[in-house]
Amino acid sequence: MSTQTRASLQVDLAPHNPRELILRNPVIPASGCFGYGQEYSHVIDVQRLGAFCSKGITSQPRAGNPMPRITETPAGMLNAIGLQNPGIDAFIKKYPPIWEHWDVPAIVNFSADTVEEFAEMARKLDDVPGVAALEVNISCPNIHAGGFCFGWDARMSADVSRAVREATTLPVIIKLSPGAVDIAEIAAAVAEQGVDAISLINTLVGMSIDPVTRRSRIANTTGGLSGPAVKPVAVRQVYQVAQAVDIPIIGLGGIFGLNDALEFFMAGATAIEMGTVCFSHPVAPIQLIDDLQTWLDAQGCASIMDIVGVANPQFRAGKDS
Amino acid sequence: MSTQTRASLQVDLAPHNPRELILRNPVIPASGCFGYGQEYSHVIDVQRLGAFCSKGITSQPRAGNPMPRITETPAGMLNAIGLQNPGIDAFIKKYPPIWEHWDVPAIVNFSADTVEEFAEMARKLDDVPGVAALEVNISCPNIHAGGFCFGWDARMSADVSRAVREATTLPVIIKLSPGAVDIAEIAAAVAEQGVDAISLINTLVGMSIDPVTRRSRIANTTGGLSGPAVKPVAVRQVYQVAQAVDIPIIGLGGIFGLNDALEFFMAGATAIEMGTVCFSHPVAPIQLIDDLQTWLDAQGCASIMDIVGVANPQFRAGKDS
Amino acid sequence: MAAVLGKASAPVREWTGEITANRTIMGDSYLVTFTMPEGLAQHIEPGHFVNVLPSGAGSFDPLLRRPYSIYGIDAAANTMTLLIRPYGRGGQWIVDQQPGQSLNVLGILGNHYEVAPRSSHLLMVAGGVGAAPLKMLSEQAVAQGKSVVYLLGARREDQLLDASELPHAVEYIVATEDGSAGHKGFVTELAANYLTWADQIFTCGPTPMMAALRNVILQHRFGKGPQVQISVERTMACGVGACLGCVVETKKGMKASCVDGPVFDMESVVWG
Amino acid sequence: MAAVLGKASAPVREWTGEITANRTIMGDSYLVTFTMPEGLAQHIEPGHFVNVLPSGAGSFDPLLRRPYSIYGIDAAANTMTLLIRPYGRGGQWIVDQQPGQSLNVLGILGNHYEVAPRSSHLLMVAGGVGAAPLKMLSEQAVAQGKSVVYLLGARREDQLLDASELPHAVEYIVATEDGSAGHKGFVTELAANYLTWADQIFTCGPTPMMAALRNVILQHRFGKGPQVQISVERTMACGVGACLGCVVETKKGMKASCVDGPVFDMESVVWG
Ligand SMILES: Cc1cc2nc3c(=O)[nH]c(=O)nc-3n(C[C@H](O)[C@H](O)[C@H](O)COP(=O)(O)OP(=O)(O)OC[C@H]3O[C@@H](n4cnc5c(N)ncnc54)[C@H](O)[C@@H]3O)c2cc1C
Ligand SMILES: Cc1cc2nc3c(=O)[nH]c(=O)nc-3n(C[C@H](O)[C@H](O)[C@H](O)COP(=O)(O)OP(=O)(O)OC[C@H]3O[C@@H](n4cnc5c(N)ncnc54)[C@H](O)[C@@H]3O)c2cc1C
Ligand SMILES: Cc1cc2nc3c(=O)[nH]c(=O)nc-3n(C[C@H](O)[C@H](O)[C@H](O)COP(=O)(O)O)c2cc1C
Ligand SMILES: Cc1cc2nc3c(=O)[nH]c(=O)nc-3n(C[C@H](O)[C@H](O)[C@H](O)COP(=O)(O)O)c2cc1C
Ligand code: FES
Ligand code: FES
Repeated sequence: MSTQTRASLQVDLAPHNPRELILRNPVIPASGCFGYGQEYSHVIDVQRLGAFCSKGITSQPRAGNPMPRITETPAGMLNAIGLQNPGIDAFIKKYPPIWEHWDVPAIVNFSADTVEEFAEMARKLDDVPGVAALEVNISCPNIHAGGFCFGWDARMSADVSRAVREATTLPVIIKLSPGAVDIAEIAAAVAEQGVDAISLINTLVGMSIDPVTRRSRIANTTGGLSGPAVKPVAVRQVYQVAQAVDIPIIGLGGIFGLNDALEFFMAGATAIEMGTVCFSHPVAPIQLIDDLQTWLDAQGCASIMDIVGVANPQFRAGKDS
Repeated sequence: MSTQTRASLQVDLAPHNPRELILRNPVIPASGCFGYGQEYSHVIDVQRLGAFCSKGITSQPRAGNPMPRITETPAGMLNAIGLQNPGIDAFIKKYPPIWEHWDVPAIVNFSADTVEEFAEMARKLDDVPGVAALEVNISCPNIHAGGFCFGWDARMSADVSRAVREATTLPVIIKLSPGAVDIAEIAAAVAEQGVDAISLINTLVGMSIDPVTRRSRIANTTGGLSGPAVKPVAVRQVYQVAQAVDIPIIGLGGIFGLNDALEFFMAGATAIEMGTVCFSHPVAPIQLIDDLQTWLDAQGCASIMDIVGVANPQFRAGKDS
Repeated sequence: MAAVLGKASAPVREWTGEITANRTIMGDSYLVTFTMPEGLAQHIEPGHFVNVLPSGAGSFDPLLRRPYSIYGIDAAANTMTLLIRPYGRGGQWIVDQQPGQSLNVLGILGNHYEVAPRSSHLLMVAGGVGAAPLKMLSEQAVAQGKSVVYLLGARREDQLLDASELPHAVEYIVATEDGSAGHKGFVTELAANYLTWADQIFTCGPTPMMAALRNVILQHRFGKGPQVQISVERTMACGVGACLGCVVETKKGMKASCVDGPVFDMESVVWG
Repeated sequence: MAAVLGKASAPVREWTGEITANRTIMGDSYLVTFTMPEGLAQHIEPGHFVNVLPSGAGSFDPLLRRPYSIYGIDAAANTMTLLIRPYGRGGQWIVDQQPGQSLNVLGILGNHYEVAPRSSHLLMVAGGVGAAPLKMLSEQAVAQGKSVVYLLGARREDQLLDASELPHAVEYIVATEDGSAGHKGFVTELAANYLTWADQIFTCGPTPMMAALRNVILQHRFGKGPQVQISVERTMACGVGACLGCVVETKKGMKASCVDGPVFDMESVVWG
């Protein structure tokens, strides 16, 4: 069965927020893999994207980790960039004024060391023209909890979510860490705080040792594992979270092409992000928009929403929208 | 610098146990990937191995999960065999009597639903000729804890370890699950119970969806992720555990060849297991023994122990032996 | 008459074969020929398969070997030929390799078809690349003076096996779904005509095809009827009975299709 | 005189190039030539690099592109040549591709060497495959009537660039570690002789070689001395400044070597 009209790729990632996060398509380059949007603007037509996530920022400028920062692993890579960024104030002066004139919504990814700092950053970003939404990276250590990662604990994840929710009326996406034992529990605790959406997964903690130097291949010892290697973990976690929350999910982790993205949509994601693939195939996000359109049309779908969660019998995410 | 004599590959995996687990080399095919040792005996010279781990057994016979049980993922695979096995009693009758006549030590891998069942199985295996050691798989759900995996919780992991330790004088290896938030905490809790060694990692929980059928590619929905894809996670966890315990560690997860194995030794493993690689390259374990010998000789090492933990500044595992 | 077929018993080696020929066949498939170690040829029987690594040295992706039935061997040249339809990235990598390049092969794997000495009329029912093991079986049977009817089903004419691939003595009859050659419809519809003629039936193809064949046979069956041997297709990892990833439910419990099969007596299998 | 060199500004495209030639050079390396899209050639300057995908369609391993300097272009044929020494599995895959097969390429990337209009004496100091960008630079400089001394260091004679690869006008002097050709020792030892002669120095090679060159220059330096441009080598992921995986610490902070480099003024870099 095929239809005359083309399937709609539009998705709504903040159905309950008056400030809205409606994307014309569900394809979003992921934080840390797309710079501040400009780096790829002479390689692809950035304006065609559903949105993009900017490199994670912090309240103070950071020089990042020593080199080497990246290494390749089987079907994946490790990175320990160390959140090199100019700090929120310099960031606000430099990038959003450019984005203001862009068609594509910019989602600002940020992280902090304390709950208060998260709230303060959200407050600063609340009114900045050119910022469409916030993505809150909770895969960072809580300095009040001895370096234990916020995202591994339901209460700490909820604390950050609540603080950010109260500090801004912008659409808020909480980005979960895959290191949690029970990702559905974390997601439920986060969703209860009234945030608009959840994204997952961030990188897994990994390590690679060079037998010649007998040292880690990453100066920071451990790094974050991303790429196709982690896709099965990511699909599983999206599937589990989609049974636990009713807000939209943005799925990511190793998406390189159409079939990968379909796995995430069918598991329950309303949109997807693409990280590592940007390095191997910068054109992949644009290609995916086209491939999704063709595939949905061929399947006779009226909308991308027709396939969201179809592989997930207890699917709830986004169902109320 | 090179030496005349050849480096020793011998390792001691139970330095405090009178029943001993001294292997002539540190290469061990992993549980579930080497059947009961016989399947590969006409493909490679099984007797040359340091040891082998047999397919996980349970107290009752199990038919296993419905098909499909396996699927390929980027540089990895998912499996949900469902512990198909004849049950401990039939197992004891059938396999150990064969192994009794073998040179290579057989390590019996098993799992259970309750702490008592773990103890009972260990007791049954304690005196069986042909059984050299036990590997206790705690990556299985505790039916008294609502399906929560034993291996994700330090107290539950310690409970199983203590019960097995008390039930047998055989060398006991506890096989950790990588799903724990803090693997070092689990390892420390396990080591305190007086077990002889720790092995890690078991598989990560993953999922893969077929866009055509719109269903999981695994009948059991989720499966265990193994192979090169998981190696960075495994190396990192071995590295962390080697700082937390002083008993020997057996490292595994994605080891295909020499350089992979060296990563684990340098992170702190005294021996390694090889799982998924057996499917792609059945000769890989034998090849690794030869490659290790050549490499250690070229490096002028007296023993494999010379490189154990060299990449790990806070290395402790096996240090007291 | 669910006879128990033999278990895998041929020697298993991992070897690097050099490709000596690679040509297209059946429209979208390939005949890939490569060298094998001395001493294996005499152990190879129709129905045996090998597991081919679908990536080069230095790559871990795709990771798992792909099983392919043996299409033919040349004992003099010490080469083996596989008939490969690339469904996905592993098969595609294999058929992309050119003469002079190499393949890493694990084999000989599995059990094999068994022709009873007193059977003289053999019916082959093949679907698509299921043609492969039955081609070798037909050659052997004809050489032993048996009568062979070889039925092959495909979607279109260009996906059929060229008649020149089979021995002259074989009666080769085809069916295509679009009617572009032979019977228009399914190959199983042709089979009905030979059920009383055949002493044994050998089949290989997609599971729905074999299930359909079974229905045809059950409908027409009188008395004991011919014994039917099927070659099942399961996703495999090890190929030697070690992983239990490829099991088939039989009336005698779960069997590993790589060592207790791939050839089973049709009636020994539990049909879903 | 730490001059600020330009940032990456050439157009960046992802394209599939067809390999037109692949031959060995310098003992263990390869010159791989492949097609490029129309309209790129005129933007290519010496020092520019491209990122080549080291695996075929259908494989995710190896995953990350490998950066290679442009060795030469043929604007008429619209082809580009890279000089590749395969250190590991990615490089090996690339050099294993044969004419007719294809490469997925991302470029043109990075900034480039800059020859000041009033410089007339140019010294090139190359180590190993660092020869690549300086070969293109030498060609351009000779064409502009500049005098070029090209120093190359290698381990053994067979790892040197054949003189025929360079324009005749270039004064080509070599050093080998084992003394099998030219000066016995390091190329940096030869450089000392040309420090007063040179208006500008251009270097590319292993980091220790460039550090040694810097020591030689610092020791001999009088007055302002020649400006030195180095091409640094960092592990890269994106090649376009998006990942911050390839940074170099400079006196003006962390710079991405893929867009603020790979060519830096030697004195702008913080030496460890
Ligand atoms: C004992 C045995 C013998 C076999 N003999 C042959 C043979 O002689 N010739 C031959 O071409 N194949 C044969 N096969 C099938 C062959 O093993 C698979 O087609 C192959 O493993 C698929 O690998 P791929 O990389 O091409 O596709 P994959 O990347 O593994 O799969 C890609 C997609 O194609 C689908 N797919 C995979 N295999 C098939 C299939 N067989 N039919 C329909 N869809 C499929 C998958 O579900 C997946 O969606 C045999 C299988 C077994 C178990
Ligand atoms: C801007 C730039 C330009 C370059 N131009 C060239 C060029 O023109 N020709 C060329 O051959 N190379 C060049 N390189 C280096 C090239 O990118 C690497 O050699 C390549 O990425 C290694 O890939 P591989 O798959 O061969 O080895 P990998 O599998 O990535 O590495 C295998 C092993 O070799 C070591 N290794 C990797 N690269 C090097 C190296 N360069 N030197 C010594 N050891 C190494 C690694 O540490 C690792 O242990 C350039 C690099 C950069 C950043
Ligand atoms: C180099 C690099 C830098 C990253 N930086 C960030 C970051 O600043 N903030 C963040 O939330 N995630 C960051 N990530 C994680 C990605 O956004 C993404 O969650 C992860 O890589 C998994 O997706 P992928 O497999 O598609 O890359 C980074 C990933 C990479 C590879
Ligand atoms: C098919 C299969 C079956 C397995 N069965 C078991 C098992 O019964 N018991 C167990 O402890 N681990 C089992 N494992 C896990 C492996 O022993 C090993 O921990 C894991 O696969 C990681 O190692 P690898 O990447 O080398 O395969 C199994 C793994 C696979 C792939
Ligand atoms: S493929 Fe492993 S048991 Fe059959
Ligand atoms: S390689 Fe990504 S910033 Fe340079």
